[in-house]
Amino acid sequence: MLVHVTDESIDPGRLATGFYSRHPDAAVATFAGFVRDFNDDGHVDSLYLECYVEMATRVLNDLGNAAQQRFGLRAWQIVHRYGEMETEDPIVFVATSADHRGEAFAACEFVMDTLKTDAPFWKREHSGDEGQWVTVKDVDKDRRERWSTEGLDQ
Amino acid sequence: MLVHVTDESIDPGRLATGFYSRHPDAAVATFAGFVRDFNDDGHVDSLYLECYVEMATRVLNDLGNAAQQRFGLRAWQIVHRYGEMETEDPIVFVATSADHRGEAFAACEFVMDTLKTDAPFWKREHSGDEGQWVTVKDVDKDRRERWSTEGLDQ
Amino acid sequence: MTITVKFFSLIREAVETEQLTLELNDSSTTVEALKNELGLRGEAWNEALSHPNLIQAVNQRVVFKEEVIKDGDEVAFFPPMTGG
Amino acid sequence: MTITVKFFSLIREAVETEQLTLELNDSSTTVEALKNELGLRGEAWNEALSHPNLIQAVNQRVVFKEEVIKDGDEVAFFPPMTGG
Repeated sequence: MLVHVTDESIDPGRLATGFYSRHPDAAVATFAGFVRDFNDDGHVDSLYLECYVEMATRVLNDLGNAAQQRFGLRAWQIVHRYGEMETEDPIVFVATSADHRGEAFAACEFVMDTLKTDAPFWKREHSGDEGQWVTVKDVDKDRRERWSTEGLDQ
Repeated sequence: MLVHVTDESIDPGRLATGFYSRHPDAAVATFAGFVRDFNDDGHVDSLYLECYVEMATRVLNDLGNAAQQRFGLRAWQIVHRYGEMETEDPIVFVATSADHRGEAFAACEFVMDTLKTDAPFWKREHSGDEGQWVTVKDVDKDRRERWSTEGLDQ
Repeated sequence: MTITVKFFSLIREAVETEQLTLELNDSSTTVEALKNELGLRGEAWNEALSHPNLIQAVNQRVVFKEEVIKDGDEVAFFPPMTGG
Repeated sequence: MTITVKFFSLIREAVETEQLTLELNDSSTTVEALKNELGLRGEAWNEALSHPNLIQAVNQRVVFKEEVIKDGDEVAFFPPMTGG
């Protein structure tokens, strides 16, 4: 299962273990994201991550295939949680494998930077009785933009 | 155990699982390297990785601390195997965690690029009856050099 | 023609609707025309759908507002994504 | 003074030695002087220790050949590293 979008809890350790055993390639990079307990305004208790599931699955599949082509990956996997989550719950897991570490790292970072702005998920952070939709950060737009610029050179 | 240099087999899946459970931080990057079954000259059957153990432990500790300082890591771990290995055996595992993914990715790549040229390990590849010490690749020197250059700007 | 329209996040909250099934007399329309028509449902609709950062998708692909909508299509409106 | 000298990889193979314990009359020396002295052990030693890419460490830190060696130090000679 290359892409899995689910409202059940995900287990990055189990996912990494499975990926390593299926793909013991020369270079394997992974990224795991967990719900943070803080934002720019203070403490965060919990997170609601809304998802357009059918579109997310399609976008993440396209993204993995684009990464595979662009960086010559041997294998990749993208798993994304949605729904209600507590702090320290895993949200996302990405794994990429290649013959050389430069490609594995770049592909993993490309997938994360791109899914942040292109996959249909929306975060709402809760602190006490207050809830607030997260707005797009400039740093995320900039990180996404890097890959477009670099793409022109290739 | 932040640094572990060992001639026993290592288990990246178990290491990742442990790291995630101790450090469920917003952004966790990992790298795992496995013995490749090919080199520029053809097929490789097995690998002997010689190690100056006391120095390797010291260099990897210094490297992890440097990465922590430079990228503001919350946590890190470096595990490196040495001795006789078969193809697809895990050689190295690095994990880095931070508040933001840019720092986690950069630190993980910095550690890998630097340990390649600075930690006292030497690879000897075997194919049939032939054995040959691996020489330093220009790409590895270049990747190491990036971090020195970037360092001047910071 | 019959189309499905979905709303997410802030937009869903503003129009208090997750999903609509619309029967339209035309055999095709555009995303822009659909937005204008939905905007007639009230000020909340008009405001939400005229937000400059609004993103629209047809059949799960992000499109420009000139995109043509045909029978059976799934259209969605939402704010910029914030996943990962 | 007494020092330990270690050899790794290609250098270890060339001098057919993993480790030496040396008793020296001087109370200190330099890496360069030690290399010259070890080079007297034969052509294999001389050649291995004069290789332009040779790396030397004192007490597990890479040093220049001008580094001073003192009693109890651990010196090592090896080619460029290829781990990871």
